[in-house]
Amino acid sequence: MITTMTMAKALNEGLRRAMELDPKVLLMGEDIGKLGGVFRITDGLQKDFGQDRVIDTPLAESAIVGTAVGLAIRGYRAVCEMQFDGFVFPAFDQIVSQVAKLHKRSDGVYTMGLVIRLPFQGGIGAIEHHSESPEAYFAHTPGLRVVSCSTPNDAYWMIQQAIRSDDPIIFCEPKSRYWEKGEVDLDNPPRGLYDAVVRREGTDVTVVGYGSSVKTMLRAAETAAAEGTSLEVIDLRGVAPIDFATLTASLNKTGRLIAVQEAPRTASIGSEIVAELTERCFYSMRAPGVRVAGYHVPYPPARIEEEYRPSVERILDAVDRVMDFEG
Amino acid sequence: MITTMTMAKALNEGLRRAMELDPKVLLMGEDIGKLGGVFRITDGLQKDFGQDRVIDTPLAESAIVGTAVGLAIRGYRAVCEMQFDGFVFPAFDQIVSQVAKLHKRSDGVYTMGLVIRLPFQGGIGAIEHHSESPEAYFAHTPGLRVVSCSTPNDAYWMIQQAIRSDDPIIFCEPKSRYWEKGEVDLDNPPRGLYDAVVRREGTDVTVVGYGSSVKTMLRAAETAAAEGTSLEVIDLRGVAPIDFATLTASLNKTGRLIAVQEAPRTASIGSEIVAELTERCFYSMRAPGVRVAGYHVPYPPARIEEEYRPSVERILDAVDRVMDFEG
Amino acid sequence: MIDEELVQLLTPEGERVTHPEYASTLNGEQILSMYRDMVIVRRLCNESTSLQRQGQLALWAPMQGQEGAQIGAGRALQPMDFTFPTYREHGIAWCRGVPPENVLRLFRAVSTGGWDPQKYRHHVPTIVLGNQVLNAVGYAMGVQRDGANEAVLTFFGDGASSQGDVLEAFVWASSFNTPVVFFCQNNQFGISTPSSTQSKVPLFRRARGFGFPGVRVDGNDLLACYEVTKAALENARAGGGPTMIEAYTYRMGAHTTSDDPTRYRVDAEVEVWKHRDPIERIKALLVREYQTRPAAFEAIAQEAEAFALKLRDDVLAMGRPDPLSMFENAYSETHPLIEEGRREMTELMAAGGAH
Amino acid sequence: MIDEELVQLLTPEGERVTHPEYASTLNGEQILSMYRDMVIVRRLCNESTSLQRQGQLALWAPMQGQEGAQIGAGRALQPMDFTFPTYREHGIAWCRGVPPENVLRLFRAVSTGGWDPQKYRHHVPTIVLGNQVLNAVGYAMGVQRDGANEAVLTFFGDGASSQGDVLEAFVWASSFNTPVVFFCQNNQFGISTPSSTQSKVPLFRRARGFGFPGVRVDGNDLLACYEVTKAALENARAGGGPTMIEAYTYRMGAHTTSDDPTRYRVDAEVEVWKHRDPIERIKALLVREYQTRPAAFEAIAQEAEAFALKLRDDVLAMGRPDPLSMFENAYSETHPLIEEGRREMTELMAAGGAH
Ligand SMILES: Cc1ncc(C[n+]2csc(CCOP(=O)(O)OP(=O)(O)O)c2C)c(N)n1
Ligand SMILES: Cc1ncc(C[n+]2csc(CCOP(=O)(O)OP(=O)(O)O)c2C)c(N)n1
Ligand SMILES: [Mg+2]
Ligand SMILES: [Mg+2]
Repeated sequence: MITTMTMAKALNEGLRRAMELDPKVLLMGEDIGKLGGVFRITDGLQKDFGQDRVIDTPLAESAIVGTAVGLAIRGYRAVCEMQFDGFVFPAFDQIVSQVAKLHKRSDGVYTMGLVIRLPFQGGIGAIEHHSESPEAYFAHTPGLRVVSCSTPNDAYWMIQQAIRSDDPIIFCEPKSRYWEKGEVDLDNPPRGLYDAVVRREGTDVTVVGYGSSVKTMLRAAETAAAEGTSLEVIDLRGVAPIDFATLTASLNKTGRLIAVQEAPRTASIGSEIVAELTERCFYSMRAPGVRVAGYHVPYPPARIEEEYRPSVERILDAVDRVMDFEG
Repeated sequence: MITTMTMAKALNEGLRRAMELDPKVLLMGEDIGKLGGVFRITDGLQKDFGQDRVIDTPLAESAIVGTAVGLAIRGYRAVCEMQFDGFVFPAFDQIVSQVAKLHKRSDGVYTMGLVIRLPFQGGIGAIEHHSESPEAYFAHTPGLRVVSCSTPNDAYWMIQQAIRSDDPIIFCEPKSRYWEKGEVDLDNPPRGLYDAVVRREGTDVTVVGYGSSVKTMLRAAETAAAEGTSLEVIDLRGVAPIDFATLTASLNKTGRLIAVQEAPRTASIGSEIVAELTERCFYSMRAPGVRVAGYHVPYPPARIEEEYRPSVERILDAVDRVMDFEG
Repeated sequence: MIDEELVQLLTPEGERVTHPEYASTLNGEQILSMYRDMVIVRRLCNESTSLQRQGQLALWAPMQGQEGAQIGAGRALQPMDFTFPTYREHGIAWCRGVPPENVLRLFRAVSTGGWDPQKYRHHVPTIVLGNQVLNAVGYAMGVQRDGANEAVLTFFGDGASSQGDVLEAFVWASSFNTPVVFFCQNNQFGISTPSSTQSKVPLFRRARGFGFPGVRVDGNDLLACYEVTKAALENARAGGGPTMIEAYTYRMGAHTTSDDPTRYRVDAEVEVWKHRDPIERIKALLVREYQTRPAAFEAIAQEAEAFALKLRDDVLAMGRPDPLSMFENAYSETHPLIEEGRREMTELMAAGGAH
Repeated sequence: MIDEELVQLLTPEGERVTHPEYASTLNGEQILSMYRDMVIVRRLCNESTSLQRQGQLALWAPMQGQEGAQIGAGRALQPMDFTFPTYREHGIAWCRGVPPENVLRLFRAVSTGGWDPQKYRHHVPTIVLGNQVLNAVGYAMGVQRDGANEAVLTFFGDGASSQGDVLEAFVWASSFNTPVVFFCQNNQFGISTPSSTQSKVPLFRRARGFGFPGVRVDGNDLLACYEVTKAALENARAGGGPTMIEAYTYRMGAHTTSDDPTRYRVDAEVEVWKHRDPIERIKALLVREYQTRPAAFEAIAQEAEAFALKLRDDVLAMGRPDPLSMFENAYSETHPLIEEGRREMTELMAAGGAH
């Protein structure tokens, strides 16, 4: 069955389905029960699955993740909601020191099949600490996996795939897209959890990003097309590991690369994409890979956040640079 | 005056000098007073400067950094010792949310002139959590700066420069080099805190790294020289920001780049160096930049750590790859 | 609300009660002036809520119901003391002299701070729950080292009381005997989370286990909040170390303008607390004991209206910041990525709409 | 050591004392068997220290002096209970049936774990102070959800008691009434940091402020440690929620083999505590009350020697791990960087010494 819904609703339905299929799946977080979460992603789930499976926790992120680890040891699959990206940092120690390492430290006896849901990126006019893009911290950490959805259909399926995975997954949800609608195919999962997907085919420049950037890249591609440049837009989906096969195929065709992200540029996903693809496609490249990223400043007040986030303008500016490149 | 001492002693002397020059400088950390720190970096300082300036703290890293922030607001300059790299993570939230942002949030009223000393990298045969390389997390975070020393002379001067800086600095000390001796010029600071330095000149390949890797790179350069390949070895010193001018000059000469680090490769300092230099030196490059890094696994048990850390062998293997590159 | 452990100097009806340890030291003039503060900060909250509804603010965190706690605590401060607020201490900001429109800069999303924290001796708002409590203890360690006769007052909520940072701050304050007062406004809720999720026993009891006193005060009783805070600050300045104050109160409004409290609490409860309104309580006292005339109240109400009008004007006058300002004060010293970003943005703005 | 708050069932001289709440339930045979455990784990510690001195271990964290606390607590467990240790709970590992040589794998730096934690129902050692305490509470939440008649026992030190994770664990255990027992061995030191830096008041008092009972027990009194732990575990299994136990003891040796305790404590103090040796105390009781013969002690001593010899052999037999093993179990599912790393290392090994 194909039906239309928002990404928020798709996540809600995906969580519901996962809970129906596996009684070991639990949800944990601040205000996720009665309130249904500040974004209502868990709306109605406590009513239907009870307080023991949809757990309104005390306000302490280290404890949310730290107890999820214990629950994983006991055979449960906890899906932890961080209320906002900026509030994952109190849990950073548990994530890096325990979540990422316990499968190894137990010689494979424990599986850390837990998911940390992270409403991330900006664009909703929020006050500070509510618009961060911390994915690079997690991608850099061996033992973790990171994914991001950009459509309701992916949201519905990827959250279920993430919950089924025996590895710990940081699940990044582009909060500015929560209320956008799209078709969801309730019967057929689209593809593997880490597979990148070409959202628009093109021949001149490979433009790759994830989460909220996907829509911005598609808009840029439209304008660029009107101006005579053909962009191939790739939605990364798997942020760690990255599906380099799909990217390589595209870059070998276009010879030009732009990596887009809201996170700051230094030591980021964009750095990784450019560095790795340059190694893989050196002789195909007609210009160096270029990154369009958040500036190297604390996330600014929301009134000027659109100047901070990669915009259509900034992507097109990068397109000009790679198209006109002379060295 | 030029004198010979270990890096540990040089740091100790640098701290002592900083405390003598500025009564607002305080040291804080676990076991740094009576014990002088587990690496004895602060040996004797509590005796000479008292318990109010060399503070033995309760065992809580978030509190060490969180109170250092308050001390900075009050006009003090706290130098916080994290006992080992793996124990900085409980403080991660305070570092990312407060240390990195308060200068901005106070519209420049506060200066966050604090230093977080981090004995980092492996190679001392320690048990787990004692050999981590977390520098990329901090380099990725706007508002922070990251440096690393590789010689006693740099240790002596850089710690003083870092303490004098009005910006917060993550000061990474390669613990495996603490006991190696070198000359320290007590009168003349060598150069700017973030300036990269060419440790060995060469013509074929630029090899860049920091901390403990510098010595490994120099060893590799010797072997390579014997085999007829000339490596230019650059000690980064400034990990964030990176001195790209020095790197660019070298790469434009050699045309080949190897970035070396113990940290895992994904979204790392090495990724940043390769991505940025490829953009800056595209047409000079005869081969894609290559990274020699820790593998994407939790730091292994120490008995096999030398297979994890970038070795002379692995650097030379990378040299072969960039020298023989055919695309 | 009969609770032996609760310090109260005034009943909800505005009648005085005695307490073995605390006596009210305020005269009628002072009480009237604090009444005025309460009315004005409530008006500030109402106006800000409308401003948000009209799209002029990105968000607002109202504090109606907590005026007794905040004006009580805020007026107990000495000028040289330093305060560390959350995002909801508008009453404290008022007492510290922060220009009220500056308080709204964060919520208008034109700033991530809002005022000069050194000038007003009032730290910028901290949103990450609990962070500021450790910062406050550190500041107090500085006060100690300076040998200054100052105290530090830091705020957090019942929800934040579960955060490791707050609890570590208790350890440190006790260990170093710092001149800090922990002021916890237990307004009964995190967002939707009731305070019973954070603790099965009254929060103030925690302090004792860390080695310093905890006091529970009726947070809707201005007089009690004032005296309890004043005593704790004096004790801190005198070298007596930390105190934790739990001000037992109620958030009459929503958590923020994004919140829908009907999802997690019943009207009847809100009604009960309306009868404990901290402002009405003081008004009753002023009428009964100091024969304050309607005209005096009327004058304050008019002042509050004028205040609100000016606030509105000031807020509407706050323009969009220059996007280039994001590069200012990211660092104290020069940084190549800041220079580069500034250059890039300037060029983009100059090229503006090339596509 | 006369302390009303301290539960003691045996004096340092091995004489029984009564306590209003706890009575010893152990018979002579059981006590002798626990004496044997204590002797063996002490021997394990001595042997491990020599192994380290001889370069066979990278590090060792000795626990001499804490045998009473650990064997007391460890023997109070039921088989299905689950334990969460730090890096120093060698006595608990012994009681859980972990093969002793496995305990040394971490310290020989051939593993970052050491044993199958599900098989022995004993978590792998946690080095990051306090992390495991939250993990234990989560496990206990799972026990609750399973409706299982099991309890969780988690360990931490006086130093770790200051970490946010431990304190958040108190909040959660109370909030969810989880079947967890917090066993804090106050051995008087972090590394060099005296426990007075972590708290000015006895640590066990913290629990009360979080809403559950705290008990201080003489950690060098095997009988008391056993009874107090047993009662707390039973209470937890019966749905009574968490208890914190502070076992007041003393680390007779160094923090680890890297440590030099002469820098921060005086010999006299160590001497005092030698007279409170938990093993001697039980020996005195056995002799006095159960007429245990020298031959029995001699047999145990010999067993411990044989044990140490075997331990040494087992440790020396532990080869260097295959470097390729670092790629195993980094992830549960396939990962391209793992495949790549394995391939690269295999090639490097094959090329071995090309330069
Ligand atoms: C570390 C962290 N986690 C989550 C949040 C999101 N959040 C903002 S306010 C709030 C509730 C706080 O409750 P309380 O401490 O009682 O203060 P109150 O809002 O009632 O004044 C939450 C969960 C946050 N700001 N910081
Ligand atoms: C988060 C963290 N910070 C610092 C350390 C370094 N460290 C290891 S053991 C120790 C002392 C711990 O003392 P305590 O908790 O009393 O346990 P004990 O060693 O006495 O058994 C320290 C500081 C660590 N392991 N983890
Ligand atoms: Mg509250
Ligand atoms: Mg201890």
